[in-house]
Amino acid sequence: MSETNYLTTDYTLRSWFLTTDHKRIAILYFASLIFFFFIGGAAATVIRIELATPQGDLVSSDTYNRLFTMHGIIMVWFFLIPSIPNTLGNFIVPLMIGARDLAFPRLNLMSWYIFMLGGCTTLFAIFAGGIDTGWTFYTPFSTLYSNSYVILAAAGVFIAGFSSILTGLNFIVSIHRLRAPGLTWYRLPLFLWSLYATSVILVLATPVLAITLLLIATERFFGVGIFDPRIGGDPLLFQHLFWFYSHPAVYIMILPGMGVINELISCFSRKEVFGYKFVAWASLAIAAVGFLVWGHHMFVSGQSLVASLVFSFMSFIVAVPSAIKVFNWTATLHKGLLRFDAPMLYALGFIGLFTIGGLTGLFLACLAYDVHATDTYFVVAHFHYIMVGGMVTAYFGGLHYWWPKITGRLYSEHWARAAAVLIFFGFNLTFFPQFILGAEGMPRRYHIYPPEFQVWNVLSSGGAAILALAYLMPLFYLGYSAFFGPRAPANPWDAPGLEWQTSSPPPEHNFATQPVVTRKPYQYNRNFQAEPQNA
Amino acid sequence: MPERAAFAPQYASVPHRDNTAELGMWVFIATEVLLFGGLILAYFVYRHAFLQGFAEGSRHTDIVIGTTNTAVLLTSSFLVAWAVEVFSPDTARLSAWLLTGAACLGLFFIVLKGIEYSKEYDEHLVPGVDFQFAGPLANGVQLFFIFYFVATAIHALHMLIGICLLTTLAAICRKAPTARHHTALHSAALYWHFVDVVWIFLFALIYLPGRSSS
Amino acid sequence: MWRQWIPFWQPGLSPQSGDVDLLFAGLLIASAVVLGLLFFLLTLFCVRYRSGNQTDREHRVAKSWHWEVGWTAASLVGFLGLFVWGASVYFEMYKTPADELDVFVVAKQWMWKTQHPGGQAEINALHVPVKRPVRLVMASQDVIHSFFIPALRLKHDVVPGRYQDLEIEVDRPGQYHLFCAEYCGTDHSGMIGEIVAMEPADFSNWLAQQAPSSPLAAEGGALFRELGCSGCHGNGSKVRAPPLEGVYGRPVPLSDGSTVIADDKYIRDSILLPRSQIVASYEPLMPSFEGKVSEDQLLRLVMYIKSLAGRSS
Amino acid sequence: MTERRPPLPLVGAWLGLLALLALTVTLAYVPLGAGNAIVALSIGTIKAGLVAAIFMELRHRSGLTLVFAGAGLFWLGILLWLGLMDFMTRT
Repeated sequence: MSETNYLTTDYTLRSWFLTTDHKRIAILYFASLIFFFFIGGAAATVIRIELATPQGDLVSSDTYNRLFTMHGIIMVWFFLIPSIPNTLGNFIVPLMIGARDLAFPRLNLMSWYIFMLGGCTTLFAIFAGGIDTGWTFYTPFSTLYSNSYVILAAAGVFIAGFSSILTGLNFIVSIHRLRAPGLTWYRLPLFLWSLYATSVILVLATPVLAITLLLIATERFFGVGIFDPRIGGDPLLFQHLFWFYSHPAVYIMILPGMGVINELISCFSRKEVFGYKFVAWASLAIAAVGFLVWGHHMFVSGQSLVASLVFSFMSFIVAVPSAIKVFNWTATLHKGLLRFDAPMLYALGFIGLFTIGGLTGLFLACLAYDVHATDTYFVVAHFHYIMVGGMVTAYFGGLHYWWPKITGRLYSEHWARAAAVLIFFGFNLTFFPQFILGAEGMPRRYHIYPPEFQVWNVLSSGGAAILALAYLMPLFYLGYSAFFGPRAPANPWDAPGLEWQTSSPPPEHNFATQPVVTRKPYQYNRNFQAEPQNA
Repeated sequence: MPERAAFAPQYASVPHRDNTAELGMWVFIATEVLLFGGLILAYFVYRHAFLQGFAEGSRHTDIVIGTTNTAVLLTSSFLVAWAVEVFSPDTARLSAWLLTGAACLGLFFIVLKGIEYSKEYDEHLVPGVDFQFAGPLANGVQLFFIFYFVATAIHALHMLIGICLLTTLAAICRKAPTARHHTALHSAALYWHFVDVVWIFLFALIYLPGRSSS
Repeated sequence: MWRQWIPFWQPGLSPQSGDVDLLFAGLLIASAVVLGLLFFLLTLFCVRYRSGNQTDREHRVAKSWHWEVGWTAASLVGFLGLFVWGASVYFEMYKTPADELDVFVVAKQWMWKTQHPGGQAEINALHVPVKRPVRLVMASQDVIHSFFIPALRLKHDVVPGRYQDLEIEVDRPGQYHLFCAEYCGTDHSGMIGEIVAMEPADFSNWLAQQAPSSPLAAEGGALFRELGCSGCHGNGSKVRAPPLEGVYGRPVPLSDGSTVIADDKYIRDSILLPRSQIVASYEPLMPSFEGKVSEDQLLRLVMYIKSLAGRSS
Repeated sequence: MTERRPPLPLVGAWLGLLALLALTVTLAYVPLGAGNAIVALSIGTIKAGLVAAIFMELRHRSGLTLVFAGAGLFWLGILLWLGLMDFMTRT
């Protein structure tokens, strides 16, 4: 290679662990997240094996409770929330806005260290004996009754929260201040709009989680009961505070996925995203209205009727912008020149799975049906359709799409397509039966269950086995390609975005000369060839 | 590597860097607002449920110390604002003195807070450590004091961080201030003022209720 | 009838659960229509516009106000319709019917304890007569539990520190699952029981056959004397305390000028937090019984005071 | 010659803040019923506004900074509004 790129500037460990290059930090995050993903996945595997039979014959109830708690905490805070923003986002945002780095590179590195500190604290809590409160930390169980490492696990999540905040802050400021000349707001790729919306939530919701966890830890440590019913405290206050963060956190997890899908759909249809402004503003609408719906987790908790009505109403409203996005993606395909490379397969899978997840969300927003469905497997199936079917699928799609840019190598298209198809089938087999289980009334977090639910559980466990294998496949073919794959050209997909106009992998400061943007994103000419944003 | 540029490569100019930093600081402050926001919600929820208890709890706080501390903090904020306003290489000594003064006032605040804590400890008003309060309002008073200690402790932690920042900046001003320290000073000042604003509200929520009745 | 066409689907067994099932079917149909349309379009576009296929790709459209406004409005109207439907059924479910049978439910890690007014106690089971509304008064001894009967499409959390009412009515005799739906610790999945619905005659027989324990109100009366309540609230005591005869269900004037209805919650609160709501023209003298009485004892006291409702003071 | 004295607005704001502090403490002892809480919080808001506008120099800032400063408050409003709604409307 004649020129050096960000991977070849320096090979020392120091150059990686003290780097302020957003691309290298993205790689650090990527490696950490794979680690956490497989830990959380391992817990899920044991859970699914256990649930293949109605009796509790593999692990004890205490172990089972620790397993699903660990699965939830690791997957939510140490995989899903940082997944797309901190890996793909970190790598792509400065390239997409034509900047040499994020606004605060050292803060970016610090955020990774904070994240790792939080992750290690949580892992320590898990391996020291575990935590059995569920990822929701509901009081008074977590504060007065649980005999597990609640404070330590909460501390881990608390610490990781600061990493979220710093990432969000960095993205917001970078997108405001570091855009290349000519890159107006309506010329931003939609991935950036969705990451901007995500960052708003990260910055404004995470601190509420921080203070809530702090109150939990204080209550547990000092025995003062701010949520303790015995001195007049209200456990529902905890739930309000918790869901003020945790419902918007769902949008933290899905919005970046939606952002990726825009890039994929447009590139592989060789067409502009239909209704650009609607899709862009829909992201911000989801971020804003997403803050007004948290009480739909509490319809049967004893909150007031008025509150339930308002929250149910808002929950229906927040579904509108999501619907807008799905319709616009579908319309984008119209009269395109569709190529079904692996990223596109993931994108199409995302649309289907996300729509099922979104529609079943309406069931749960619907007051009378939620009374039956809440806290059953219906909820489990619903949010896995959004989180795994939506977010993880989009993450894999984005990863395949930008892989040549990140590593400078091409992966095996055959293996990638096979994995995409297998993931799609494994996923549906795992989680669709859970809708039926939930509708029939099987509560969630059950270690032992009545035998009539077994058929669907066996199907689900079988699907989980396929899904687990399918998730392992990319580890091998992507891992192989990173070292031995053929060299990638700068723009293997012939896409118009700024990130494709620099070499693969990009040089240390991204662009040899400052790009000047002259047109809207996603432009293709009559012959379906990309028209670069900066030409 | 060539010698360090005056600003990092992602910026176009010094002012570009400076106002980017200021924007970042404002985002951070928005985050902090919500951090205290969770506590404020808890406060209003319990005050709504235990109106009398909260008034009673408030009467057990020391309004003299509370008011003095508010005045101290407002004054230190004024000194910091003054230091930012006059900052330039040839008035560095004045800035250094003003920042030192502000940091000292901050320390004074912490000391008074400590005295107040120890008084409350003597009166058995520290939930979780030593809380004894007889009578019908005990629950409300206990919830009030939980809020009081959590909120003021988090605020005091912010104060300590702020004092460290101001002291460091004062030392820099004394030695070799350059134009780029103006950004750092400006950001630190924003943070200090924000801590001041938080206290203004905590003061109104903690010390003032229930004073007009017994 | 339509419910039988859905495989694996057990129809709901209460007057309201039919409405919930209908709502569920409505949601399913609406979702199926949307999904069907979406999958049809996706498949159509994927086949017709695949890169190998020669087809008309001229006049590509990048945006259209008509379509955007169209599908935004359509989703909004559809969603609002579902909201109104769901909310109206919800109101129906939580309406309080007259003439109810009271049953007390105490949840604790990890069992359901139910208690009939006659004193018959059950663990992890609840016998009820069919076609008769039963009001459950639920309390939790420790953490949050959730009382869930899938066959009735009904659940409600039981939060420690307060009473929670829940009305149930079963249409057909049989045995149905009772689950705890809110995660409550180690044996959460073992906190399950049975709802046994019986014909009214069978139910009376069953009640009669149970171990003859004294009625709750009577036990409450004994507690009332044991705990010393009667020392002040009893007739002819020297301390001036509000008489409790005829209080239940009536409005009580409070010292701050407001009035409350003396229901279960009020009585419970008055025992645990006596000075939070002082009856007008009385001194706040009563000590708190917080931590001195269990939920089981509390509900007996409440029953006792309730049994005084008929008497005049 | 560089200006060393504090600019007039700063001094004015400082004195104003101290005066408001005295006012709010005095008014806290005047029985106004529920009005006491409203007075205390209103004066607190005015004081916070003074600090933000003058010490934090928001009065010289562009719309974007104002939006950022206001965003935190706006979302705090959401938290308080919807959070309190439940507790205020319980029966």
